[in-house]
Order: sequence, then C-alpha cells, then structure tokens
Amino acid sequence: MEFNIHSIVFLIFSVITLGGGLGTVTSRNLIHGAVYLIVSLFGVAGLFILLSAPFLAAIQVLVYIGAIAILIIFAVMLTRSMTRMTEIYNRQWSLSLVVSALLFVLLLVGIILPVWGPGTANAALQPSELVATTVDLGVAFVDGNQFVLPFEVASLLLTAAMIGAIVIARDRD
Amino acid sequence: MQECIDIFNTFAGCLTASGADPGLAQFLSILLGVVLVAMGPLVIVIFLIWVERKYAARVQDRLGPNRVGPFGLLQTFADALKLITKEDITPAGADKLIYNLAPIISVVSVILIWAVVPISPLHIGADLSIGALYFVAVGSIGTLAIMMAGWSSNNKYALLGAFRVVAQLVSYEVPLVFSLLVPVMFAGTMSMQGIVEAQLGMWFIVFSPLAALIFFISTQAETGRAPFDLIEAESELVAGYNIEYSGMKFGLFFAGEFLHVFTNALIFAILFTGGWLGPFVYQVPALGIIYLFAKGSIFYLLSLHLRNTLPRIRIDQLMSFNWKFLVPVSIANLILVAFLWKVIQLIGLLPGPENASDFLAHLPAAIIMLVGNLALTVVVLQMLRNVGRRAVAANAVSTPANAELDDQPYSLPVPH
Amino acid sequence: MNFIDFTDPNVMPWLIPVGPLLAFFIITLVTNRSKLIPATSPEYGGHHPDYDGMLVPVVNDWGRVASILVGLAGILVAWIISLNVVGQALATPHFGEQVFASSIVWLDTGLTAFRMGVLVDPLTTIMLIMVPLACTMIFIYSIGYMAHDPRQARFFSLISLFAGAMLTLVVADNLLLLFVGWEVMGLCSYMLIGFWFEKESAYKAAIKAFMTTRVADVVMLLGIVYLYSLTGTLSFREIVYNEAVLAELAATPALLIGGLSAASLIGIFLIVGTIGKSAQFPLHVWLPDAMEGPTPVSAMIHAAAMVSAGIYAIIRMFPLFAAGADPSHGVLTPPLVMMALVGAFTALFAATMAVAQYDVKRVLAYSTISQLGFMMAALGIGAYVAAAFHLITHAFFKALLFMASGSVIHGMEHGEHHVHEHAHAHDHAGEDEHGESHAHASHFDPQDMRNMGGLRKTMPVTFWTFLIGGLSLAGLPLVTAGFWSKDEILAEAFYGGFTRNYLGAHAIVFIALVLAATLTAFYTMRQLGLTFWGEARTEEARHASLGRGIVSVTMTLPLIVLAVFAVAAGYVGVPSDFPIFGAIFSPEHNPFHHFLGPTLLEPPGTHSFNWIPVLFGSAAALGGIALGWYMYWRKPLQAGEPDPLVNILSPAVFQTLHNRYYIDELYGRVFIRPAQWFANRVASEFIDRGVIDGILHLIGRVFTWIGDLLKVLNQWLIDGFGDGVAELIEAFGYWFRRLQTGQVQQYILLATVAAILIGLIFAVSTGILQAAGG
Amino acid sequence: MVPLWMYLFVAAALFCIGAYGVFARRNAVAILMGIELMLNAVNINLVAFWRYQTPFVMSGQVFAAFVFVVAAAEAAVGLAIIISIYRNRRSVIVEDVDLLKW
Repeated sequence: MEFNIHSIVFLIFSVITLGGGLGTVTSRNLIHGAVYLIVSLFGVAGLFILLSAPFLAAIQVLVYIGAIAILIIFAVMLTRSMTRMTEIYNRQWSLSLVVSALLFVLLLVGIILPVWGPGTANAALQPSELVATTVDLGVAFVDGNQFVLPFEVASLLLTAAMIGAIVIARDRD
Repeated sequence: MQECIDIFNTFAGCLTASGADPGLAQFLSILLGVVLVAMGPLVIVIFLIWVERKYAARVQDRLGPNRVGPFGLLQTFADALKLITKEDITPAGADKLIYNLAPIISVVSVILIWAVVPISPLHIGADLSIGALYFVAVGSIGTLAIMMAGWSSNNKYALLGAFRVVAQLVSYEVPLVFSLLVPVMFAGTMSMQGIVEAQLGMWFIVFSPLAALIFFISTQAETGRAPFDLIEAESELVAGYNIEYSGMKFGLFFAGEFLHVFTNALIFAILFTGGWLGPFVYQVPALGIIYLFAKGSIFYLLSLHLRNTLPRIRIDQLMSFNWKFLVPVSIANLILVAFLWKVIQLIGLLPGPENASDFLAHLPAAIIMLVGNLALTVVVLQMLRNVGRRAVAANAVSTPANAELDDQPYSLPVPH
Repeated sequence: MNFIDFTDPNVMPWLIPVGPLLAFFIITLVTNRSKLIPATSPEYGGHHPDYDGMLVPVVNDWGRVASILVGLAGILVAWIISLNVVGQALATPHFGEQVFASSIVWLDTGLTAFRMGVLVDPLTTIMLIMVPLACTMIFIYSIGYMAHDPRQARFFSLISLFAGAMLTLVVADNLLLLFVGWEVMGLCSYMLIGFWFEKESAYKAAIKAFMTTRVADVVMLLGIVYLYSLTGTLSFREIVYNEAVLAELAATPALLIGGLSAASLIGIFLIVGTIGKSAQFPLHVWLPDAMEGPTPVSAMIHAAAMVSAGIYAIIRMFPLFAAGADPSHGVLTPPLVMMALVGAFTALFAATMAVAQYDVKRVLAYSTISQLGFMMAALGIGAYVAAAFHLITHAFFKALLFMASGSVIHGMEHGEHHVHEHAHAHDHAGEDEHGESHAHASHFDPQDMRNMGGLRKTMPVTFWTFLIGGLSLAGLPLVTAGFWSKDEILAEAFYGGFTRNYLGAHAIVFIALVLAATLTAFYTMRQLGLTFWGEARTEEARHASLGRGIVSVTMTLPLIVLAVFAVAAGYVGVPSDFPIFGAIFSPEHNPFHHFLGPTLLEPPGTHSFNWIPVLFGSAAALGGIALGWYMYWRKPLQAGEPDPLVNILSPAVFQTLHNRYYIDELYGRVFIRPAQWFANRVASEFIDRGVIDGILHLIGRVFTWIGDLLKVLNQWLIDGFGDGVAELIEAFGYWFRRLQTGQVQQYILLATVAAILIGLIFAVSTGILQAAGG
Repeated sequence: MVPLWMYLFVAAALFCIGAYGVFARRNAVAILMGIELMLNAVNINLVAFWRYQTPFVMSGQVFAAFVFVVAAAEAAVGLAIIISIYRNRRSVIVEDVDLLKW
C-alpha cells in the first residue's frame, strides 16, 4: 500500500482503536478501562471518517462517548467497591486467550485473506470517488420504501429500553 | 476559498520540493491548518478573561484589573505566568493519568468546536456536512473531562460536584439538541457554512425566537454559568469537581470554561443571527470575521450579565426546570415549527433560491413563523401560570371542607 | 389503498350506523368524566340507602353537556345520511328489482367466503324513514327528560349504542349481521331498563327482560345456524330473493321433526326469536316490567327499535316462511299458521290486560304487545304490506304516546316537588329535606293514573298530542294513521277469511283483531280520561307542569313533530279504490303498497275494496271510543272514587286482568319452582348421590381389589425395572450436570469454540484454506 | 486508498479483543465494555463493506446506525441490571451470579 495521508491516518486510527481495545480489556482499574474504551471508540470514529461516513462518526462520538461511556463510568462509580479488584480475570482466562486468538486466526486466515486479501480479485477493488452523502442517509431513513419502518421500530426499542432500565434500576423502597 | 486552500498546498509543495514524502507533506500541511485554527481560541481566551473580570467589576461597582498594562489588559498574562509558576499539586491517591488528562480534554473539547466555526465566507476549519451534529458531539466530550476530573482527584466533594455537573450537562443536552434542530431544519443542511448562507434573507431568530431562547438557556447551562453554576457551588460543595486542581491545570479548566461560553455565543450567532453575514461581506470577506465576533460578543456580554446578576438555583429546581419545562417546550416548539415550515412550503410562501437574499420575499413566511412561535409562547406562559397557581394552592392549607374529591381513591358503589 | 367513494348509494348505508356507534365510543371513553360525590348529597339523583357513606360517580356538568351534544350529533348524522339514502332510493325507478347493496368478505371459509354487507331495498327504505326520525325525536326528548339525572352521559352513550345497533340491524344484508344488531340491542335494553339500578324492581326487570329475550334468541340462533348449514349463505338477497333456494328449502324435509319442511322449521325457530323480541304471548312477560326504565327508553324499545326489530326480521325473511305455500290463496305453512294464531291471541289477550292497568305506562306497554300481535297476525295471514304499514304507523304514534306519557310523569314529579317544597316552606327541616322528599316519594306514585286527572289544563300541548296519538292508536276512522294501517290488516284478513272463505286462520285473525281493536279504542279513551279529563284528583296533579325553559321545549317539540306523523303517515297507504280518499291520496295505485311490493320476488297482489272490514274496523274503533267516553269522560273519576270498570266486570275478573292473568306467578310455579325442585330432589339427591355415587362406589371397590392383586406384581417386577431406569438416568445426570456451572462466560466460551469449529469445517470444506495456501 | 482487507483486519482484531474481554473479565461492567468493542468491530465491517462495495445503497450505514441504537439500548438495560444485581448482592462479579444451575 502506498504511503500517503490516507494510509497514515488509517494507521494512526487503527493503532488508537486496537490499543484502546487492549487497554479496555487489560486495565485493572475500571475507570482506566472506560477511558481506554473511549479512546478506542474515538479511533473507530476516525475510521468512519476515513470511510466517508461522517454522520456515523459524529453519532459514534455523540452516542458512544457522550452517552454510553458516561453511562458506563456512572455504573463503575455506582459499584465502587468493584472498581479495583485484586483478581480481574476469571479462572478460564488462559483458555479464553487461546480461543480468542484462534477466532482471530480463523477470521484472518480462513476468511479475510483468502477472500479479500492481497492477490485476490477483491484486493484490487477500489472504492468509488462518488459516494452517498449524509443527505442520502437521511432520505433512506425516512423514505417510505426504504428504512422508515425499522427506523420507527428502533425508536420504539429505545423507548422500551429506557423504561425498562428505569424500572429495573429503581430502588424498590 | 481556493486561494486559502492553496496556502497549505504551496506549503505542502514546498515540503515535497525539499524532499519530503508527498503524503507526509500533505499530512503536515493539514496539521498546520489544524494548528492555525486551534491557536485562535487560545489567543482569544486571554482577552475573554479580561473582559469577564472587567464586566463583573462594573456590575459589582468595582474598577476591576487596571494596573498591569493599559486598562489592565495585560493582567491575564500576569495571571497566566503566575499560574504556570505555581506549584502543581497532584493529591495523594489521585489517579495520575486521568487527573492530568482531564484539564486537557476540557480545553480540547472546546477548541475542537472551532473546527466547524465559519468565521467568514472563506475561512472555516472544515466545512463538515454534519457541522451542527459535530458541535453537539464534541460538546459532549466536555462532560467526560469533568467526570474524569471529579473522579480522579479522589475527593468526595469533587466527586459530588462531578456527579451533579454530569447530570446537569447530560440533561441540558436534550433541549440543546432539540432547539439546534430548528435552524438545521430551516437551512436543510447541518453544514455550518450552509446554515449561515441560508440566513441571507432572514435571520433564523426571527423564524423561531423560542428555539433561540431555549438554545441560549441550555448553552448557558452547558457551560455551567450562573444561574446554573452548580458546578462550583462554593456554599454546598467546596469548589466542585476542580477543587483539587491548582496551577495551570486549574487555569486550563477556567480557560476552557470562558472559551466555552464565548464559543457558544459564536455558535448562537451563527445558528440564529446569520454568523458572518453583513453588508459587503462578499466583497471583503474579512469583514465577516468582524461581523461574527461583533454578534458573538453581544451574546457573550449578555451571558456575562446573566451570570453577574442572577442568583444560583437549587439542583432540584435546575433538574425539574429542564425535564418538566425546557424539554417539553423544545419538543413542542420543534413540532410546531416543522409543521408551520411544511405549511409555508406547501402554500409556496417560501422564496426559492433565486431570491434567497431578498428580505421582503422572506417576510410573509417570517411573519407566519413568528406568530406561531408567539402563540406557543403564550400557551406555555399560560400553563406556567396555572402550574404556579396550583403550587400556591397546594401550599395553602387545604381543609377537608374544600378538598377536591376528584383525585382521591374511593371505591365505586356496588348495588346490593 | 383505493379510496372508497362514500357518496355512492351502494356504499353510503355503511355510514348510517357509524354516527351513533361513534357517539357511543366518544361518550363512553371521552366525555363521560365523572367525579365522586357522597351518595347522600342531593347532586346525586337516584339516592339509595345502601349507598350511604359511599362515594358515587356523578358526571360533571361539562361532561353532561358534551355527552348530550355528541349523542345528538351522532344520531343527526345518521338521520341525514339515511335521508339521503332514502331520497336516492325513492328517486330510483323500479327500486326493488335493483337495490343498493355492497358487501365485503368478512370470514373466509375455505371455498366459500362469508360476506358482510349492507342492503337497502324498499323495506329497508321505509325503516330508514321511520327509525332515525323516531330515534332523533327520542334523543331530543331525552335531553329534557333526563335533565335532572346524574347519569346523563351514561344514558346517552347507551341509547346511542342502542340506536346504532338498530340501524345496523336495519341496513344489514344478512341474517348474522342482523342478529348482531339484535343482540346488541338486547344488551342495551338490559342496561337501560336497569338504568336506575338503585331500584330493586328496575334491575330485576332488567334481568327478566334479558333472560326472556335470551331464551328466544338462542332458538333464533339455532334457526340461523340451520339455515346457514343448508344454504351456505345468510344473505337476504340470496335466500329470500331467490326462487331456487326457496324451493329447495321448501322441498327438503326438516331434520328430527317429520312432516315439516326445512323452511318451516327454520321459520318456526326465527319466529320464536321474534316472539321473544317483540314480546308475543308466551314470552311477553318482560315487556311490562321494562317500564322500569326511563321513558325515552320505553319509547325506544316499544316504538322505534327493539320490538319493531322482531317484526322487521319476520317481514325481512317473509318469503322463507311462505316458502312452498301461497298465503294469498289461503295455503298456509305451519310457521304462518303459528304466527297468525299467536299474533291474534296476543292482540286480544294483551288488550284485555291493558284495560285493567292503572300505571300510565303499563297501559301503553300492553297496547304495544297487542299492536305487535296485530302485525304478527297480519304476517301470519300473509298480509305482508299491511304488517309493514302498521309497523311504521304504530312506531310513530306509539313513540308519541310514550313520550307524552313520559312528560305526564315528568309533570307529575314536578308537581310533587312543588307540593313537597311547599310543605317544607313552614317546617324548617332544612338538612334532612332530601331524605324527607324520598320518604314522600315512596308513598306517592307519579305514574298511577288514579293520582292524575285534569292535566289538560296544566299541560295542554301534552294533552293534545297525547289525544292525537291515542286516537291514532284507537284508529279513529279516516283521519288517523292507525285507522288506515289497521284497516288494511282487517281488509286482508277479511278478504282471506270470508270473501274467499277459507275459514280457519284468516277468520280467527279477523274476529280476534276486531275485538282487540274495540278494546284498544276503549282503553285508550280510558287512559285519556283518567289522565287528562275531569278535575285533578291530587295536589300533585294540580301543580303538575313541565315548567318552562329548555326542558319543556325539548320535551314538547318531539311530541308535536311526531303528532304530525301520527296523522299523516297513514295517507301514504290509502287503498287506491277507497272512496274519495283513494282518489285524493293514491290516484293510480296505493303508493306504499306499490313501493314496498317489489321487495318480494312476486309483489303481493292487491284486491278490490270491500266495505265490510272498513265498517267493522270503524265500528270497533268508534264503539270503543264511545264506550270509553261514556265511562270516563262523561262524568270523570273523582278523587278516591274507584274505577267504574271494577264494578262492571266483577272485582275478581278485574284483579285477574290487572295482575295479567297471574302469568308471572304461573311461570314462577310451572317453570322456576319445579326446576329448583328437580335440581334439588331428583338431580342432586337421587340421581347424583344415589345412582351415580352408588355405581361409582361399586366400581371403586372392584378396582381396589384388582389393584391389590396387581400391587404384588408391581412391586417386584415393574418397580424393579422402573427404579432401575430412573437410577441409571439419575446417575448419568449427576455426572452430566457438571457441565452446567451457571457461569455465563463458560457457556459463551463453549459456544464460541463450537462456532470456531463450524467455521473451520466450513472453511476447509469450501477449500478456502487451500485457496489461501495456493 | 487503503485496501478493504485492512479494515477487515482491524475489525476482526477489535472483535477478538472484545471477545476476550467478554470471556475473561470478572466484572460485569468490563464484560459490557467488551461487548461494546465487539459491536464497534461489527460496525467497522458494515461501513467498510458499504464503502467499498455498495456506496450508493445505504443499507450498510443504516445497519450501522441500528447497531448504535441496539448498543445504546443494551448498555442502558445491561447497566440497569448490573446495578440492581449490585444492590441485591453487593457484587458485580458474574461468577457470583450462578443461580441458574443444577
């Protein structure tokens, strides 16, 4: 791959993403974990920008970092006694490591490389310069014969989740 | 516009000529642009602090800074120097990483906003197609900084303050976004530049003053200035989330806050009073900067005035004001405006692109929207009045004699 | 989504019931906003000692007004739409051969589909002229009548539902939809008769009415089901207007009952339903008690809706009854004969009872029964058009009479209030005034005609309208609607019975109806005399009045309107060869007859004019009127003086009539007590405990013994095996359950491992790995 | 531009990291974070495929957006459950929550 602005940025964001992910799963202190998670999510947002999906990137920042991460931090703080556990991994951590590694290898060697990897037909495939814009996305969401129904259902789901969360987390007394 | 781009391109070209990898050169040139955009606010904030102090002094019938430099203009530099030279304490048991990260993020979250602030027809950091959304998204990062600060500094007051603030900020984001949607809907785009240009004929504040008001209030709350300054409620929690901070970190927090206020003022100017629009702005684009900052300063001073004159409200009042009043009103406003806008489009009062800059062409539409808004305002005020009355009635001692039987649980009669 | 064009007359009938039904929902769900007040507060009208200390819901004023408006709007919409439909129907040439109808698939039953739809043919049209008008009048009237009732909203919602159901029934194009409306009306009548459920008598009456009609309805449903099983359709048009189907029905023998055609059996089933609904002889007991409901309801039940529905159903299905017979030539089928006899008997029987009633509304109730008897009888002898005609005219004047009597009662209550407040002017028992008034009301009955008299002075409008209605009911010759319709029935009966002299059903009907007509005229005059003539017999009667303002307006306006119809409605059905009148009102042909005829496949023929039935009819009417006048008007009843009738027919007879031949008691003895006795003694004691238990115990013992035998075998062989298996499985389970640790993460880990394996297999099998390698 | 498979690579890696977090962490909140990572990996895939293969059919982005929605709902409800568990048994260690056995 040629060494240009795009690839540089891609590398940076990938490193951020994966590094943040690793930090998330490995950090002993959950607050750190949350911060790493946010970092990782930032990386993903960056990747979205690179993939010319700015709307999703903004949503990523807004929803994940603005809402979910804050929520997680809240949860961590509400369960404070659990924030610094001496033993952060359970008994099967080694096995889990193996399995995750296996999974990764399978995905990579078994599917990604053979189908889209270098030297395959798909490798040459270049994204078109023209690309649907945010407007198209908005239209797609509210267009009668595209995604308006799932859109409504999603809103319903959010409402239900909100109510459910409140009901579950409320103190009975 | 092209010329301004070319500055960077020539820079990149120069780098390549001097043997750098083209990709790298391009990257560096963009980095330069980013730095330029980011520097602006950092310079501005220094004067903002001066303005703030002067204004506060005037309100409180003092002189304010007047020793260092003319009118004490250099006071802030002096303070900055002092802050830098001060000892930088990190409390024991604090979470170093996060503790040090927090102030930076709080400033960065504000500076990031400047990337989409159109300061003139030509000059804008990046005219994202989702500028408005970007503004909201980045703004929500500030919350994070406060959370981190409050938690990491291992102090119960700090944590309490942080909890409060986060609750406040997250809540007030809702009406903020709802009122932000109104100009976006008018302009039909989320790009800041687009929103500004859509106001060529008529400022959006005329179309929907209510949205503007809600936006202003919630930005006021977002920045945690009086009357919403629960963040540093000295009387209740010693100094809020940044109690443990000292030296430049503390300074950063405050710089971030001042900057945030001013940025919000600018955003308000952009969204509702046509940003850099003004006479001859297309001939002399630089004028746009002046117009924008002039408009922005007005709203900045307005919020300063509020801060210095209004008392602080209780946290429960704050929350109920948001959830029980602002949010419903903003939603109602959004629906109403959307409806009216559609109606106007249908009856063809909306001027087309050919006379987008024609003031008179916009007049009928503006009048309709205005009337609709005012009607809604009246309704809301009416409801407020009833609520108030009910509250009064509730406070008044109610004897069984005049107790209302409607809403008391009684069993219905069963005929035997 | 194709848009339905509701201006199309074929589709418009769908809209007719919508208005009231919508009103029902709106009132029930929205405007019926009640608040709770103590049952003792005067604001709550129907006070009942049981409720003391309770809170009862009372609709607030806003809700009342809104409910009234909504209900009124609903019925008005229905009226306007139906007027539109009627107009288009009248404008259509040869209406009847082609009708307004449209239907939708309602229930897909495999090969065939059950269609629901609306049908507007001449019969429906005349019903659509009558029902909405009467309903509207009743609604307007109710505004005044229920003005002081705490539960107006409830009342208007129910009565709207009632009207909606009736309209549904009218426009229905198939028997099932008709039955639906029928049942909904039954429900409404139940709730409305028991509207003042604080009165024990009221809710008892409600239950009685409900049960009685239910009995009949079940039978009717049987008929419907049987019909559907035979023809595979319930659409009127497909059954009644279809020679083949009718012939086929008439040909097939009925199941179970020999010597009876299927058509006849179905007919009899349906007739039983009607007998229940329109209170014919064996099942008439519920109707007089139905007087417990508010008077508008009585008007609704007796005039506009329910009882008419019964007759309407019969008229609707008439060809089915007549299938395989030719009524106009004296060939009657069993159902027809049954109808004729039941109708004739009921007409006479009810009339005799009406003679001896004191309650102003009960008299009308019995007269209703008797008039319905007229219609049944007319149908029985195949006087199809005459029955329909009488149905319409009767609806008008009976609604008028009920509302007039209602306003009489209202006026009496008004007077009672006046008197009682007067009484309280000088004793200062302010706080227990309410209770007092109730104590007062308990021993004064505002419906008892003996307490009235002289009301014509205080309530003139009511008097004149009541008079018109009464004369119409009595059938005052030539000028009233009642005369024309009754005359037509009599003419038909006479024509069948004596001109062609097939003696039998026709003759019996004729004689019975003439007698009934005489009695009708008599008791009408009696009622008028007792109520309005002479001097007031009580203080209350002296002060009786409708007061003034909205109440009196809303209560008198409908009376006037209906009075007009009670006279004019008769002139649409004047026989064309009736001297003078025929020439005036129906020059070339009897318009009603001509219009309604095509409803049937072959329109019933008209026959030449005959003086005798007219003379008989007029004689009956005039004789009855004269008798009544002689007994009750010439020297009106004085206060405390007993009814002269008591002496004329001996007190015993009078009591018998007054207590309706003790039929309720009879039913009590014959059906209810025996049933209880049977349930107790026979079913419970003997069969259940004695026989069944005995057998069971015997069997029980036998099997216990066998069981003991088997137990031995069981213990060593089967248990051994069973336990062995169980223990095996248990052991395995102990070993196997280790797998389930309750650790979510282990589960998901295992799941992932499985997924990986599957993926691996997939990858290998599709040779991707080789591709990767190569 | 960067070839598609590198995005897929990153996505797969992120997914497996998240999966590891889900498998191995004891704290329920941490597991939730792992799940979030996995969801993000999926999103990267969706968007990448959208961009490279059908940039004019919006289903890719739309799906990603729905993943956001689901993630938000899942986080809200999940955390609520965690908090109520914590309230009842003073622990958010999933190993302690094993009533569903035997």
